[in-house]
Parts: sequence; structure tokens; C-alpha cells
Amino acid sequence: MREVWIVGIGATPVREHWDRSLRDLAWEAMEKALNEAAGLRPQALFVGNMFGPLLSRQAHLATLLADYAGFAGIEAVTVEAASASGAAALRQAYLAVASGALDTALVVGVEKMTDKVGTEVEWAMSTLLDADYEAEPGLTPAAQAAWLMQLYRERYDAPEDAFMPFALLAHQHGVGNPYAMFRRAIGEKHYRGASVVSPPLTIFDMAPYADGAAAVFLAARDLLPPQLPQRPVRIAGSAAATDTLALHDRQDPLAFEAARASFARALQQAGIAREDVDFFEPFDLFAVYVPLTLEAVGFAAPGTAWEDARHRFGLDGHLPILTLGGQKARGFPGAASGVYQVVEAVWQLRGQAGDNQIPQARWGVVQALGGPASTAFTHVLAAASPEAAT
Amino acid sequence: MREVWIVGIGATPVREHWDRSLRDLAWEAMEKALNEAAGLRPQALFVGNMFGPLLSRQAHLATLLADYAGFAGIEAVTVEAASASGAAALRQAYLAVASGALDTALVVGVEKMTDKVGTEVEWAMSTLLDADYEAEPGLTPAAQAAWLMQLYRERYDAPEDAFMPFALLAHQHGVGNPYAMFRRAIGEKHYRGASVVSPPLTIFDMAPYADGAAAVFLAARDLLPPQLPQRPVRIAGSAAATDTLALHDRQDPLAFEAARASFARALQQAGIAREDVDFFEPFDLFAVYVPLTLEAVGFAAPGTAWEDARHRFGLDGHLPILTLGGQKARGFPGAASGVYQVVEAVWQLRGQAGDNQIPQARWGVVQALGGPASTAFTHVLAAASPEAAT
Amino acid sequence: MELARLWRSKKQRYTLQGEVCPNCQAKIFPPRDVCPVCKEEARTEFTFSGRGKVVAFTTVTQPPHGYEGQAPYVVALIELEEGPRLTAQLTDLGQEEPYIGMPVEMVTRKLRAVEGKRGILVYGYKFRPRLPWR
Amino acid sequence: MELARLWRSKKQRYTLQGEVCPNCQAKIFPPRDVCPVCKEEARTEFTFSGRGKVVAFTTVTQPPHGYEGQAPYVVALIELEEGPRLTAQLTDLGQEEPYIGMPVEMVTRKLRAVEGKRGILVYGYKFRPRLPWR
Ligand SMILES: [Zn+2]
Ligand SMILES: [Zn+2]
Repeated sequence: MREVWIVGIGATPVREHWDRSLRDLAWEAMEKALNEAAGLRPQALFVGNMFGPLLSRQAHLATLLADYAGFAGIEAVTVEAASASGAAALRQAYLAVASGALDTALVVGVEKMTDKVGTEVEWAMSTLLDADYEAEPGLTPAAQAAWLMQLYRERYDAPEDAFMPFALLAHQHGVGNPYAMFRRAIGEKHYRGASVVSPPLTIFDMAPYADGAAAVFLAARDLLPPQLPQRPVRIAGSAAATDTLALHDRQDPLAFEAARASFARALQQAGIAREDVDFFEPFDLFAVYVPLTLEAVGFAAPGTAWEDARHRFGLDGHLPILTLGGQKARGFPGAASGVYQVVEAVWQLRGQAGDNQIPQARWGVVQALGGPASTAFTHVLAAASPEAAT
Repeated sequence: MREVWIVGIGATPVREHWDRSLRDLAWEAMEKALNEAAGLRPQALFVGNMFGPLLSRQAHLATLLADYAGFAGIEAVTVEAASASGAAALRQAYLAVASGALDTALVVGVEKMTDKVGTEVEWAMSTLLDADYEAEPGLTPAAQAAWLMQLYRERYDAPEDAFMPFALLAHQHGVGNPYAMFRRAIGEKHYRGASVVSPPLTIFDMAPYADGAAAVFLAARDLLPPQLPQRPVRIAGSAAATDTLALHDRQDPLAFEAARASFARALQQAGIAREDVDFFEPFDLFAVYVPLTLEAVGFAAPGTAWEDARHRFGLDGHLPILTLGGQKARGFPGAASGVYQVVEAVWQLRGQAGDNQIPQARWGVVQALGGPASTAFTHVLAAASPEAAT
Repeated sequence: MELARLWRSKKQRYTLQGEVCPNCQAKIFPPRDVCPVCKEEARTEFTFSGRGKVVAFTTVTQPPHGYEGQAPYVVALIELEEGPRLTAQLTDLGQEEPYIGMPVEMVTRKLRAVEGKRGILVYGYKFRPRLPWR
Repeated sequence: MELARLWRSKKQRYTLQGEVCPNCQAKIFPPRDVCPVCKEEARTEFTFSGRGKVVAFTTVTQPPHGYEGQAPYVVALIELEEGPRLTAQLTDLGQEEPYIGMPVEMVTRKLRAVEGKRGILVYGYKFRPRLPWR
């Protein structure tokens, strides 16, 4: 397989973009990524999107976006893997370039969560569950996450506010992310006073639904122009795994086995150990996913990830996570989330993360989940030079 | 890139399967394909589907199907490119195996068009158009095809029944396809008496919406077991291209440029010339797509494909097309169609096409379209041995 | 509309009809044609007793379209006494608070109205508290 | 619902507002931020005259959900006198049969009712016959 590098990135602010369409948002992100790619043109477009048909009446989105961007006939597909769709699109693009079939590819994750309102969006979110046996009885992804919180606290005798540190950490880090929806740190009082969605889950235990687009430009190593405006970042590992779709079919609902498996395979491909990871971007659509992920991949022993978490997983901690605010503070623009995570990791590895910069970041790991780790995609990203970002 | 071979195929009959679900249909096709694969297990599942969320409330389908099939954690994604989604899933699987990242992969195209009725299905079909500028004013894919018929006849001064041969050919060939929805030949009288959908387009100028699933098992060449129950078929070429999504944005609506471009690239990769093609499976969701495709790829001069078509493109003709009935007679099970086309081509290349067998078929070309060649995927398939099917 | 889809799963929703694996005897619900334990084909029908206990539960206050009329409602992860787990609403709770381990039994209730079809209702299993010795 | 999406494209639907490329002067409709001719950025607003002619037309008898009330309706591929083509319904035909080359002009009409929102109607451009010299 050929080496694949990220030579350009772009994104829109994450907001409720009432006044902007799928094509408009996607183009802003794609244009920014193209502008960094030193004149390279994409040979293919891989789109991550899950709700175009349901919320915006638009399927066949990849062709629309290739057309709108003026890419004159290049191949284009949409890839869907629930809330991991953006990461899934990245993996297909990575494989296409690694195979040698393509030299360059553009990935864009885009979602309009706000084209419909309230119960319609919850209907869309419920399509990510098993339609006949989870969604039909009225389960929602938020209610499912509430179960996980209850099960976690029950099994490990964890306190009521065990998940609080992950929300506080995310909001603290979101202050430094120019694209984030929320750029204010929150305190324990805010967290404890938040309105309940599905008890014990409150609005601070989940990321806010929003609109946005993020793009990543890939090129084969031999194609890298000598004078790139930005330092390129190498995709050193890429892996995916699934588990049961329905949580009730899971042997152990607290074992995020797909998160573990895809993480292990991606690190193995990159040739690094867990200890080499400089920062990690887990998928905090729901706060409870974070400790479950950290424990599944081995960054914390079972039942312990929440303990002293703000210290261990802060920007100065042993393993910084959610370094630019995660889904919680940046916002959850559906399928685009998995690409935003990569854009944020690239900032770290280029040394462009501003106040949130991890010193000497060489290896960043990014993981997107579809459902409660029903699907997991992990990518290992490596800084261009051994000196790494500073 | 590594050589990629098809070592197993499977499909369900195409019907209105009121009593069967997405998972149930998909599993029948996948199980048949697995049974031919001599004990190989898939490392990934690529699902072609476009209407799961809209018509069956089910997104995240790839994970559901991997789970239901008992594939224990393998990676899985859904690929969407409108009515070419099945072919798009095949191409992503092909690239993944060709890259060396995977040794085996299973592709399944599955669609339930009949989970909702009438106007709901037309709503779903309308999402394949440009939502804001085609679907909103009330255009449908059938009406769009009616325009193409009108434009074709106008430009080339073609007779009223110029598209009839393609319907008659398809129905004649469908008689020999055990999975086909319609297995009776039709005559000119039937064609001329058909009820009108969007004039001049009648129900005989379009394929019937239906349910079904088709699967293809891929393996890298070095993985081919010595004792396969069925002769493997090589994927010698794979290519894709897009055009404008909206027909009104097209310079020339009758130039199927994406069909031409993807066909040319796939043949170039396979190292064959147009004259080497033993049979061709164009995408006849609408009959008018067939002459436009044949003329775009060079099998007929502009405006002439309909002339003497039953003779030139029949099973005994110079270039047999729609050799097992195409979408018209087999039925149009949405995203599954592109995989059915490949299954049918594999029958030809293995010598299993029964009464419809093309003698000495060595090279088959299959093309799936999304919209009026807004997207086109072309695959060149090669018989295992120089002796070819007999 | 979704009438075909809902009609298909009638037996499962009305009578908890699942499967038993002829090879390893595993009881399977929801039905799947491949046994999740031994991976053999499992299509033998098996009707569950409907008795079980609550493994986890919560209340839905922000429901999907079509479920507005019922919210807030309690949705639970339930373990059947034959082994499998499923997702269902709790009903007939009265003044009782659900709790982990609460014994429950299956009843058939209205789930929701089908969108766009005035008067067509979806029925299916819910679970209500039962005395532990029933 | 779709209200946000429909609100966004109001100007295009009510007044045929498109763009003109500042680089090559190409007139663009529907708007797109990249000029399809010269690939330069094209965000300068341009309002079309609304005059054009029919390039192709047909009648929809099997409409999508939400359009049942209007069917059968005539939908046409129309070329504006400034160059671009678009998709629109023909209206006010009376006894006239549409034909290729028919001169038409834009009018604003009801397109459909928004699903689930009783009383909310979508308006937008349709085209009616015009005398060639108008
Ligand atoms: Zn078993
Ligand atoms: Zn221009």
C-alpha cells in the first residue's frame, strides 16, 4: 500500500446555519482544503452524510457536491456509517489512494441537522438504531446513552457526577476552537443544574445537534508538492470494526469491543504502542461514551476513567483528549463530526492549535463511533517530521 | 494494485416481497455468495442501499447486516450513489482488496422499494434529483426520462417507437432469468397499448420498482482457494465518473458523458478495446438510457442505436445487451440493481446463463447509472480461462 | 406509511415469537436466522414466556415524531427469563418507580399512530410490573 | 417540515435571482458559487428577466407525496433568454398545448403544501405561455 498524506483541511464554523444549504456548507469546507493543496486537483470525492434524504430531501449528494464544486466529472460517492459516516468516508478515500487507483481524493463530511425541527430530528436519529426492535418501541440514542450511564454507575459503584469531568473538559477546551459552537467553559454548578433529557442524562451529557462541513484533502506520498503551504500529516493507521447494532443484543453493553478492536488494529498498522500516543480524540456524542472508550482501548482500567479525569486527560495531563472541545463543545454536525475530529488533530500535528496546542505532538489518534460503538473507525495521524509540532 | 476476483455470487428473486425485511433479503443473497466461497470469510461488508432511512426507517444498515449475518465485528459501510449504489459499493470493495488492506470483502446490494406505497416511493425517487431545483418544482425521474425521449426524437427525427426494441429485447431475455420479476416476452401490441406515466413514457419504457438483494464475494488473487466450487471471474477494470446532477445544468442532455468516461477508463484499465467486449449490460431503468448509453460509449453512432436494435443487440447479435432481461424484465430493486447486473454477468462468464448463454463469453462489461448518467460506474469482468464460457 | 414493515413483525410484536437454535438450544430474540452463539442456522420458532426483569431504564422526554402523544414514557432494557434481552416500554407503573431487577411481564399495548394514516395504530409488546412469584 | 430549506431558496423561487460571473459574464441559474464556464468565483447577484422558451415538456401523472393535489401537471425544461436552463411547471395553459420552442414567462404560483404543516404552502416560479413579442 502507498503512503497517504493529508495535504489540506477546511471546515465551517459549527452552528445552526438556518440560512445555508448542504451544498453551500460543503463548498466552504472543500474550498478551504483545496486552497491548502498547492494546486493539486481531487480525482474523487468521498462524502460523509447520513441525513440528507430524511432532513433535506437530498440523496445522490456526492454527485451534487462534485458538480457544484466544478470538479468536472470526477467520481463521487456518499458513505454512511451512522454518526461515524465522516470517518468512514475518510477510510474509503484512504483505501482508494493507498491502492494506487487514485493519486488524490477529497473527503467532505457535511450535515444539516436543523433543516427540520425537534421531533423530526429525533426521528432521523432513531433511524440509526435497529428500526424494528429498538426504534419501534420508542428508544432514542439519548435514552440508550442514559441506560449506559445507569449500568456504568451500577457496576462500578460510581458517583452521580462520574461523567461530569468529560463535559467540563470539553467545554474548557472548546474555548480555544474558533469553529466551536460553544466557547465558554462551564462549571460544576452549570453541569448539576442542566435540564434532563432522559434521566440521568442531561443536556450536558450529550453534544448539541448542529450544522457544519469539514473537508480533508488526501494525496499519495509521491504526489506531495515540494512547496506545500502547510505541513502535511501522514495517515499512519486506519481501521474499522463493528459490534451488534442493537444494544440489547450485546453480551456486555459496557464493553466497547469495536472501539477496542479498531484502535488496536490502527495502532498496529502505524507501528506504535498505546504509550506513544500524544493525544486522543474519542467520540463524545454522549459523555458516557468517553470513559467506556478510554477503558476499552486501555487508557484506563475498567470503571476508573472518570477518577481524576480532568487532571489525567486535560491538555497538561498524561493523555490529552477532546483537545479542541470534542463534539460536546464544538457541536455535533452529524456525519461531519468524524471529519472535524481529523481537522482538529491536524491542527495539533501542524502546531496550529493555538492555546490548546499539545507540545511536541507527534502521534494523534482519532476515533469516530456509530451508535454506542456499534461501529468504530480509528485513524492514527503522524506529524510530518520527527521534530513534530511545537 | 492486486488482482481482485469474484469467487461467489448470490441473489434473491426480484419481487414485491411484502413479507420480507431488508435484513432477511440481504442475508439470503449473502449466504448464497458465502456458500460458493469455499470457506473464505469476509473481512469487510460493503452495502449498496439508498432508501433504507426513507422507506424502512433504517440507517446504519451495514452494521445491522454484518451483525445479523454473524460476521462478528468485521468492518461495514453503506455506499450511496443513487441507483448506482450497488455498483458503487462494489467499487469501494474492489479498491479495498486491490489496496492490500483487505484480502476478502463481501458486497451486498439490497433495497425494499415496496415498504411504502405510491406517492411515498415517488417522493423517495425524487430525492435522487436536485432537491431545490428539480424535485421542488415537481419533476420526477420518469418525467425527466420522458424529456430525454422527446429530445432524442426531436434531434434525430426518430420514430415514435424508437425505444420499443429495448423493452422487447429485455422482456425476451428475461424469460431465461430465474430471478426475474417478469418472465414473459412481450409483443409490439403490448408495448403500444401500455398505460402512460409521463408522455411519451409508458410503463414499458421504465423498469418496475421492486425488492431484492444481490451479493458478490471478492478475494485477492493469492487468496483463491485451489478448489472453488465455481469458476472465479476477474474484475479487470473498474471506473466511475459523474456529470451535472440536474439535467437542466447539462450542456447537452443527450450526451451521456459520464457513461462514456467511465466506460473508456474501465476498458483502458482492462487493456481491451470496445471490439473485444462479448456482451454489455447497460442500465435500463428507463429504456431511453440504453440508446443514449450505446451511443455515448461508441457501440452506435449518435441517433442510430434504435435502428435494427433487436437484431444488433439480441443474444445472437453483434453485441448482446441486457442478456438476462436488464432492469426492465428482472425488475428494479433500487440500489441492488448494480449488483444484480454483476451477478448476471458472472453467470455468462461461468457459462451458467442457460438458454441465454453467450457462447465463448470472455469479456463482459457492466454499467450502472445514477440518474440520467449523473453518475456512472463501469466494471469489466473477465472469464477465468482463455477457453471462456461455452 | 410503513404498513408492510409493521405487518411483517406482527408475530414478534404481538407474541414475542423468536427462535431456538436446533444446534445449541440457545433461545433467540429478536429472531435472526443465524444463531449468535454457535453461528448455525436457527429458524425453529419459539415463543417466549414474556417474563423478565429490568436491566436498565430511563424516561424519554424528547421523543421522535409519532411518539409525541405518549411522552414522557419509560423505555427499558429487559432480560427475559429465557436469556435474551430486548428493548421495550414499561407500562401500568401506577405509582411504582421502576428499579434495576424489577420483575416484569409482557403485555400488548398501542405503540403509536402510523404517520399520515389517520386511525391506524401500531400495537406491540410493552412490559408491566409483576409480582416476583408469578 | 423543511421550512428552513424552503426559506433559504426564497429569492431564487420568487424572483429568479441567480448570479453573473464577474470574470466571464456568464449568467448562472440556479446559483452556484463557482462559475460553470470559467471556474472562477461567481457570487454577484443577477435577477433574470423570466422570459424563455420550452425545450422539453411532459405531464406528471404519478406525482411524489405532497404533489397529489396538482397532478396531472406539466413540467418543462426551460431555456431562459439569458442562457441558463431550469426546471419548472407550466401553468395557465388553458386550451393551449405546450410545444417545443413555446415562448413562456415566469409567474409566481403555489407549488405544494408542506407536509405535516396544515396551511403552510410553498410558492415558487412556474411559467406560462407568452406572446413571442412580449
Ligand atoms: Zn446455536
Ligand atoms: Zn465565468
